[in-house]
Amino acid sequence: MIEDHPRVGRLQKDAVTESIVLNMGPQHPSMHGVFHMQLELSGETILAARPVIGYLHRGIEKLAEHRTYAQCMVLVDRLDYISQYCNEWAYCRAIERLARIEVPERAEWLRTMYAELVRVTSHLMWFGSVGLDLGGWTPVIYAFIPRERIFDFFEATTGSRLMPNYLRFGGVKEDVDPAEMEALHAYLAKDLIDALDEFDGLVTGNEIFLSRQRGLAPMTVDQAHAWGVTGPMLRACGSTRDLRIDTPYGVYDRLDWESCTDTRGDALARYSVRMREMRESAKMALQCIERMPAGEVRTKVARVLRPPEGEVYVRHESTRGELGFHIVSDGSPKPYRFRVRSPAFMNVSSLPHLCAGAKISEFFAIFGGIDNVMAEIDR
Amino acid sequence: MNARIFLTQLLGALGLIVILGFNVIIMDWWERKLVGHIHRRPGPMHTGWHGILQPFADMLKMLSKEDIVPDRADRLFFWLGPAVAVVPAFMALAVLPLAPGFALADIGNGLFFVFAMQTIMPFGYTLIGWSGHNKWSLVGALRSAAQLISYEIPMLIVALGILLAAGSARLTDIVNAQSTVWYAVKQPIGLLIFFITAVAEMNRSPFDMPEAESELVAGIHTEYAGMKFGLVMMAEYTAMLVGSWMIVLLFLGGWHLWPLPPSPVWLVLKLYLVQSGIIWLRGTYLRLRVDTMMEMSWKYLIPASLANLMLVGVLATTFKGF
Amino acid sequence: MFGQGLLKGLSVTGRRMLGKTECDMYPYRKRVLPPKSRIFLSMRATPDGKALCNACLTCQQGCPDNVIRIEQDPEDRKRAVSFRVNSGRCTFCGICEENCPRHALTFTQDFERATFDKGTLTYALIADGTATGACVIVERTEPEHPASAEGGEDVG
Amino acid sequence: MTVDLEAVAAAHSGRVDREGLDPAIVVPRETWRQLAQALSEAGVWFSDLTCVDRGETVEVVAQVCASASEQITLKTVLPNRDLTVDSLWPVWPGMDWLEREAYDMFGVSFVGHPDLTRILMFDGFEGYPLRKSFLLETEEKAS
Repeated sequence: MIEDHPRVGRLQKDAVTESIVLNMGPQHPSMHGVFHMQLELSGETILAARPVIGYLHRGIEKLAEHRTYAQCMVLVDRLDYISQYCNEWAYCRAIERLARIEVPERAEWLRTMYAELVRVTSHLMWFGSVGLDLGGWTPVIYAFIPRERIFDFFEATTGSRLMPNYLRFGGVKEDVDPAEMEALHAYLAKDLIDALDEFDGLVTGNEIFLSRQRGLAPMTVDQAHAWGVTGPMLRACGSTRDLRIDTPYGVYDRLDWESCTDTRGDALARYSVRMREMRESAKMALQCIERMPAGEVRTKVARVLRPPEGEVYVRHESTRGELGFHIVSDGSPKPYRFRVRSPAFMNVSSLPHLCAGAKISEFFAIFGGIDNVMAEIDR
Repeated sequence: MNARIFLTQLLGALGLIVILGFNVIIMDWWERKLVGHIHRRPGPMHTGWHGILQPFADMLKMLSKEDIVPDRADRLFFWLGPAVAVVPAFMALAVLPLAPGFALADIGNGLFFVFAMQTIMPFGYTLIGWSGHNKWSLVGALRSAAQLISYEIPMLIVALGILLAAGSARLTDIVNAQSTVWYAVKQPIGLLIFFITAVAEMNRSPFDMPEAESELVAGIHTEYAGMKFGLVMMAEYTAMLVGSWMIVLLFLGGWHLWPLPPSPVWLVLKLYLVQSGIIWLRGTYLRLRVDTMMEMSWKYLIPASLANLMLVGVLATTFKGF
Repeated sequence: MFGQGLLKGLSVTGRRMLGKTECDMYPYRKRVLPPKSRIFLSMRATPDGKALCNACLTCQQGCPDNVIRIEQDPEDRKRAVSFRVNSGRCTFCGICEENCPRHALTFTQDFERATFDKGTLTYALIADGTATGACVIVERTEPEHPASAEGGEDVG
Repeated sequence: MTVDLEAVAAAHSGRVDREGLDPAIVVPRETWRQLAQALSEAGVWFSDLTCVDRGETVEVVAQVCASASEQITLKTVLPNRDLTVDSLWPVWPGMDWLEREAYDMFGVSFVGHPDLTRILMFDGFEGYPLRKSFLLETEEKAS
C-alpha cells in the first residue's frame, strides 16, 4: 500500500488514488533491448516493479550441447556482444583449465590487451546509453566515435568488428600486425584521453546530470552481496572485489593499475567507477602494447578437442561483473553441460529492490547504471 | 466594419499562416542541421542541397501516412487536441509586431494577450495526451499540465517588471523603450528567468517532460500519426517561435540594434539566433527530472522573479528613465 | 560554482558544432575494409576455372551453422561437383577459412550484397565442377602454405 | 582455507569430493539449506546455482566463494522422480532468479521460493528445455 511506502509522505495518506500498472517494454526506446518491466505506479512513483525477461532467449546453453567446443566460441561471442573478448577469454580459460592446455606468454598479453580494449568500448557504449536514457542524444554519438576507432583496430586485426571469434584454446588465432598496434598506441595515449575529458566536460560536471544521479538508489555492500551483484556495481558500494586481482589471470598481476572503487553506492558512484575504469583500461592496454614480448601466440591443440571427463567453473571479470563458465565434459567432442553465469542477469535481478519508491524518470537513471545486455541475460 | 480593413486583415491572417508554415519548414531543417553538427555529423544530406528539401519529404510522408485513431480513443478530443494546441499559438502571433506598428493587430494589451493565448496551450496538450487512451500519453499530459502552469507564474512576474519599466503593455512601445539600452542589460536576472521559463513553456529540452522519448515513448503524442502528428509538431515549432519572439521583443530590443538603424531584419536575425540557442541547449543537456523541474519553478524561479520585480520597482522609481 | 558544468557543456558542444564532422558519406564514398575483414566467402581458383578445393569436407563439417554444402564427384572424391554457400545462415565466424587445409577458402571485402530475395543469398562457388564468378582468380594452383599444422581428427 | 570443508560436510551428513578441479561438498538434499545457512554465517557468499542432468538424477550445483580467490562447489543429487529441494532464497536473496531459471530449465522445485515461475521461457511452455530428454527439432525428426 502506498501509505506504507517510506518515500511517500504521511501527508499524502488521504490522497490515495488508484494505482496503474504500466508495461514498460519490451518495445520501449530505452529498455536496452527487449527488456520488459511491469511497474505499479501511483502517479509517477513506482510502488512495485517486476522484471520480465526471456524475450531474447535463444537457448545458447542447449545449442552448445550440440556443437563442438571450437564451434561454441561462435555462440560465446553472441552472449554479451558488447564485451566479446571477455566472454571468449572466460570460455577459453574454462576449457584450458579442463583440458590442461598451456597458453604462450605473448598470447596472454594479447588477450589482456583485447579484454581491456573491449572494456573501454563496452563502457563507452554504456556511457552513451546512459546519456540517451537521461534524455540527451549527444553523449551516445560522441561515445561512438572512439568506440568506432577501437573497432577499426579490431576489424583490421581479427577480421570482425563485433563477433571476432579470435581467441583459441591455447592462444589466439593469429598474431597482430605491429603497425596496427603502433597506430592504436598513439590513439589510446592521446585521442582517447581527450575524448574522455570531453565526456567529463559534457556530462560528468553537468549540474542537471548530478541532480539526477546523486543519492539515487543507494546500495550497501551487504545488499550487493545478498543480491549477487558484481562488477562495477559492487565496487561502487565500497567493495574491493575484482577478480582480476583476486584470482589473477592473464598478465594483470604484472601490470601497473588499480581497481576503481567508490564508497557512496549510489547511481553517481556507479557512473564514476565506470568512467575511471575506462581510463585504467586504456592505461593497461597501453602497457600491454609497450611491454608485450615476442613469441608464439598459439599452442598446438587438436582441431576437435576432447577434454577429459570432469567439470570446471571459471570466474572471470567481465565488463559487467563476474562471468562464470560452468562446463561439464563427458569426454566427447561436445560439452555435456554448458552453463553461463551471466553478470548482467544477477545485476538486473536487483532492479526491483533498487527502483521501488523511485519516479519513472529515476527508473531510467537506475536502469542505465546497471548496464545490462539482454543477449547475455536471456542467453 | 469597413470591408477593406476586413479584407486586409483576412489577407494578413492568411499570409501569417503561410509564414508560419514556412517557419516550421525552415526550423525543421535548421534544427536537424544544427543538432547534427553538434553531434559531429552533417545532418540530412541526400535531399537537395545539404538536405534542404528534407522537411518537404517529411511533410509528404506525413500527408500520405494512414491517419490512425486508436480504437478506444475519444475521437472528438483526439481531433480537437492538436487544434487547441496550435490555434492559440497562431493567435498570439497576430499581435507580435515585426516592425514599428507592423502587426496584424497592434493592440494596447498585446503583452497580456500573448500570455493569455499561451495559457490555453496546456489545455491542448492535456487533451492530446488524455484522448489517446494510452498510459504513456496520460502521464505526459499530467506532466505537461503541471509544468506549463507552474512555469507561467515566474514568466508573468518577470513580464510585469518589463511592464513597470516600459509603462505600457503595447509591444511596440516596449520595443521602442529599448532604442538605446536593451532590457537585457537593465534586467539581466529577468532575462535569465524569462529565458528558462520560455524554454520550459515550449516543452523544449532540457524541459521536454511531456514527450520525454526515453521515458514515455513519445509522451503526449504517442498515439498520433500522419498529419495530426504534423499538427502537434507545428504547434511545438510555433510555440517556439512565439516564445523566442517574446524574448526578442521584451529583452533584446526587437528591431533595434545599436548603433544601426532599426529594421525588421535585425528582429528576424535575433529571432533565429534565439531559436538556435534553444536548439544548442537541446544538443547539450540531459533532461531534468520531473520533480526537480517543478521544484525549480516553485522554490527558486518564483522567489527570484519576485525579487527581480521588487528590484525593478525600486530602480524604476529611483532613477528616471530606467 | 553552480552553473559551471552547464557552461562547460555548452562550450564542448559549441566547439564541436563549428568543428569537422566525422561521417563516412556512405553511398557516395565507400569504405575500404581491411584485408582481414570477413564478409563474403569466396574460393581461390585458377584462370582456367579450376577451384583449389579438393572436397575434403573439413569446412562443411566444421561449420557451426550448416552454411556450406559440398557435393563430391562420385568417381573422384577429391573433386567437388558443387560447392554452395548459404550466406543467409552464415555468421561470418571464419572457422571454415581457418580450417581449410589447402587454403582454398578466402573472404572477400565486398559487403554490398543486399537483396530482396532470400533465395539469392545462396550462391555457388563451384557449379558443375568449375569455379563460378564468385571465386577469386589466382595464378598459383599450389597452396601458399603446407596443410594446416594442427592435425587432429575430424568430426563424425 | 577459511572454511574447514571436512567439518562442514560432516556436520551436514555429506562428504567432500576433491577429485575435481575445485573441492566440492556433496550433501543429501535434506541438509541442503542448513549447509548453505552454515556457510553463509561463516561469511561465504554465492556465485552461481545451476543443475546438471545426469539421466537418472539431476544434480543441483551451487558455486560459492569462501574468500575472494577461493571457490567451493556445493552439490546435491535429486532422483528424477522427485525433483524437490529446499530453496536457498532465505539464505541468499539473490538466489531468486537463479532458482527460477533452474526450475524453468530443469523442472526442479525449490521449496520455500516465494515466486517459482518460469523466467526465460514463456508461461505456457511445456517441458524443461535443458533436460537431456528434451529433444531439438532436428533430433526429433531423426528419431
